[in-house]
Amino acid sequence: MSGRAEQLRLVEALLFAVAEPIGQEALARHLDEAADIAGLLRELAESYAGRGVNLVRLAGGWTFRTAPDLADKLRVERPVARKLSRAAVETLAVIAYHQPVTRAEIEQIRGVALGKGTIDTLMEAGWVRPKGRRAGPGRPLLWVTTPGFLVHFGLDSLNELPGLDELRAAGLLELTPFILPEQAGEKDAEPEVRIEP
Amino acid sequence: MSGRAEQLRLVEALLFAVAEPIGQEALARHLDEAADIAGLLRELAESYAGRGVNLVRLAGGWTFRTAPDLADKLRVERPVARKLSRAAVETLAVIAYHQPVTRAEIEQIRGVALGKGTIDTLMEAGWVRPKGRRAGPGRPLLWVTTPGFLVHFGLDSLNELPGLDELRAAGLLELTPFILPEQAGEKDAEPEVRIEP
Amino acid sequence: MTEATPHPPAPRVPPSRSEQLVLELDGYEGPIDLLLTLAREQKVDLGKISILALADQYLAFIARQRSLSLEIAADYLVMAAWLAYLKSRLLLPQPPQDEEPSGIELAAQLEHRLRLLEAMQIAGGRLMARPRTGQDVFLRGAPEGLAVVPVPVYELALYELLRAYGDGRRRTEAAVLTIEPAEFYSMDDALSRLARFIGRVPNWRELASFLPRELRGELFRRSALAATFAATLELARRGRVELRQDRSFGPIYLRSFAPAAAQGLGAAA
Repeated sequence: MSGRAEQLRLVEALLFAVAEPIGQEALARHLDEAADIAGLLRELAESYAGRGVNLVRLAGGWTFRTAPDLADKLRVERPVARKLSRAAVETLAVIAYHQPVTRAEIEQIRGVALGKGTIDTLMEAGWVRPKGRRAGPGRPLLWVTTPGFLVHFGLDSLNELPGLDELRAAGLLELTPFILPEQAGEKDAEPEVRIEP
Repeated sequence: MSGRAEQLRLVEALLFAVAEPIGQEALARHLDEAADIAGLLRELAESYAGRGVNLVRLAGGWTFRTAPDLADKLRVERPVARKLSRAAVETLAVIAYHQPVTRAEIEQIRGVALGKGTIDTLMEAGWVRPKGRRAGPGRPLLWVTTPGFLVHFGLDSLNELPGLDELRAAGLLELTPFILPEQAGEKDAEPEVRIEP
Repeated sequence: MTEATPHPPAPRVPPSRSEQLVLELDGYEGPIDLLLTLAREQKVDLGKISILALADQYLAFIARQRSLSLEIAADYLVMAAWLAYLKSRLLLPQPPQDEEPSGIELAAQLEHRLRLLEAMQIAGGRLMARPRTGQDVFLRGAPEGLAVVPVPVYELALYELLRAYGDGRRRTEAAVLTIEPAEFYSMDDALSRLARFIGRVPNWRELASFLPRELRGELFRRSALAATFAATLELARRGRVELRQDRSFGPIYLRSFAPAAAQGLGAAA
C-alpha cells in the first residue's frame, strides 16, 4: 500500500478513536513530517461527503459526525409508564358509553367542566379520537373511542361494555358511604368548575 | 438517492453513534421491515475493509473499530493498560475455557490456591462475573466471562476462543476429578464449603 | 508477569547461587507449574516425557533447595511426597488385591494435569496476544449516542374504567337529592320560623325583618320573601297576626293580633 494510502488510514483511525475534535498539529504528531495533512483531511472529508457519517470542522479541530439529515432516525423510543388522572378515566368512560358525544355533553354528564389536557391525554393514549361534528349551533366536534381502546381493554366491540343494569348488579353503582367521590379522586386534576343548572 | 443507499447511510450513522456493539435486531428497529440488514452490514463491512476503521462483529453485535495493524501508531493516545499478573492471565483463561467454573476447579487446574486479589482484578476489569451456583455440597459460586470480555479481546462469541477446537478434541475441556495430589495447592485456600441458609 | 503467590515468601539471602534458586522457586505458580517447567526442560512432547525422570528431577530440585536450608512452601513438599510415592508405585511390582490405582494410572493422571495447565497457559498467552480493545484497537471515541424519545404508555384496567363510570353516575344522581331541596325556602319553613315570634311582637315591624339571615344567593332570598309573605297571609287568615301596608308596593308591617286573644289562642294551641 502506498505511503499516502497508509497516511489516510491512520488519519481516519485517529479521528475515529479520539474523544474530542483533533487539530492539524495534533494529527501531525502521529504522521511523518512530510505528510500533507491538509490534503489528507480534504480527501477524507470528500470521501465521507454524502455518507451516513461526515468529517466536519468543529471547535478548531476535525471530527466525525453523523449526517444531520439522519437525526430523526437516530432515536430510540423508550416506553414510560404513566397514570391517568381520575378525571381522564371518567371522561374516557363517558365517551365509551355515550359516543358519539360532544365536549359539552361530557361536561353535562359528569357535572364538572373538563380540564384542558384531559382529552389530549386520552388521545395520546390512543383511546379516543374526534369523528365528525354534530349538526346544529357551533357544530361541535364529536368524540368516539378508537379500535386501540377495544384492543387495550380486550373487547371485541362496544356492545361488550356492561350496561347500566349490569353495572348496578355488579355493585359498581352502589353508594360507598364514606367516600365523597368529587373530593377523593380529582385533586390531581386541574380544578374543575361546577356547572350551575 | 436510492432506498438501499439511504439504508446504508443510516446503518453507518447508527454504528458510528454508539460505541458498543449493536445487534441486528436493534438495528432493525431503525429500518424498514423490508430492509436486508445482513446484506447491508456485509456491504458496509466490505467497503470499510482495508481502511483505518473496520466494521467487525464483537460480542454478538456489530461495531466499528480501528484497524488492528495501526495499534502501534494509535497507542500513544491512551495510557498503557496495567499489565496482568501471570496468575490473573491463567485464571482468566481457565474461566473463559471451562466456564461455568468454581473457584475450587480453577485452583485444581492451576495446582495452586488463588490469591485474594486475582478474581477481584478480573472482575474490576469487567471480564468475569459470578453467575449462579453449582448444585451440590456447599453450592459454590460459578464464574463466567462477560460480554465486556468478548469486546476487549475482539471475540464475537465464546466459540471464537483461540484453540478451542483443539482443546476440545484433546479432551482438555472436561474436568475429571483428580485423585491425587489435589490437596497440594488447596490447603491455604479459603474453605470451599460455604454453608448457605 | 509475576504476582505474590499465596505462599510464604522465601527468606532473603545474600546474592549468590542460592538466591537464584529462591527466585526461581518464587517464580512458579505452584508445584504443578514447577513440574511443567521441568518437563519442558526434557524438550519433548508432554506425551513422551518420562514421568519417572520428571519425579526425580522434581525431588532433586526440592532436595537442593532444602540443602540450602531454605523454607519450602508446604504444597511443594506435599507434591514431593506424592511423587516419591508415585515413583515407588512405578518401580515396585503391584501387590495382589491392591485397590489403589496403579503407578501407570497415577502417571497418566499427572500427565493430564500437566497438559491441562499447559493448555491454559498457552490459551492465556494467546488471549493476551490478541488485539485488545482500548489498548490496540479502539471503539468510537466520541459516540454521539442515540436520542431517547420517551413514549408514554398508559395502564388502565377495564375494572377501573367501569368503576369510574359508576362513581361518576352516582355522584351526579346524589347531587339532585341533596342539594336542590336546600336551594329553596318553603312556606312550611316560613311558618315555623314566624311561629317563634308570634305573641312577642306587640308593635308593628317590617315583614323583611322576619326573613332568615342566611345568605344563600338571590334565588334563595326571593323564595324566602315569597314564602314568608304567603305565611303571614295564612297567619292573618287564622287571626294570629295583623298586617298593614300604607301604600302600593310600600313596605308591609306585621304585629301580633291582640295580647288577650293571642294568649287565649296560645293556650288553646
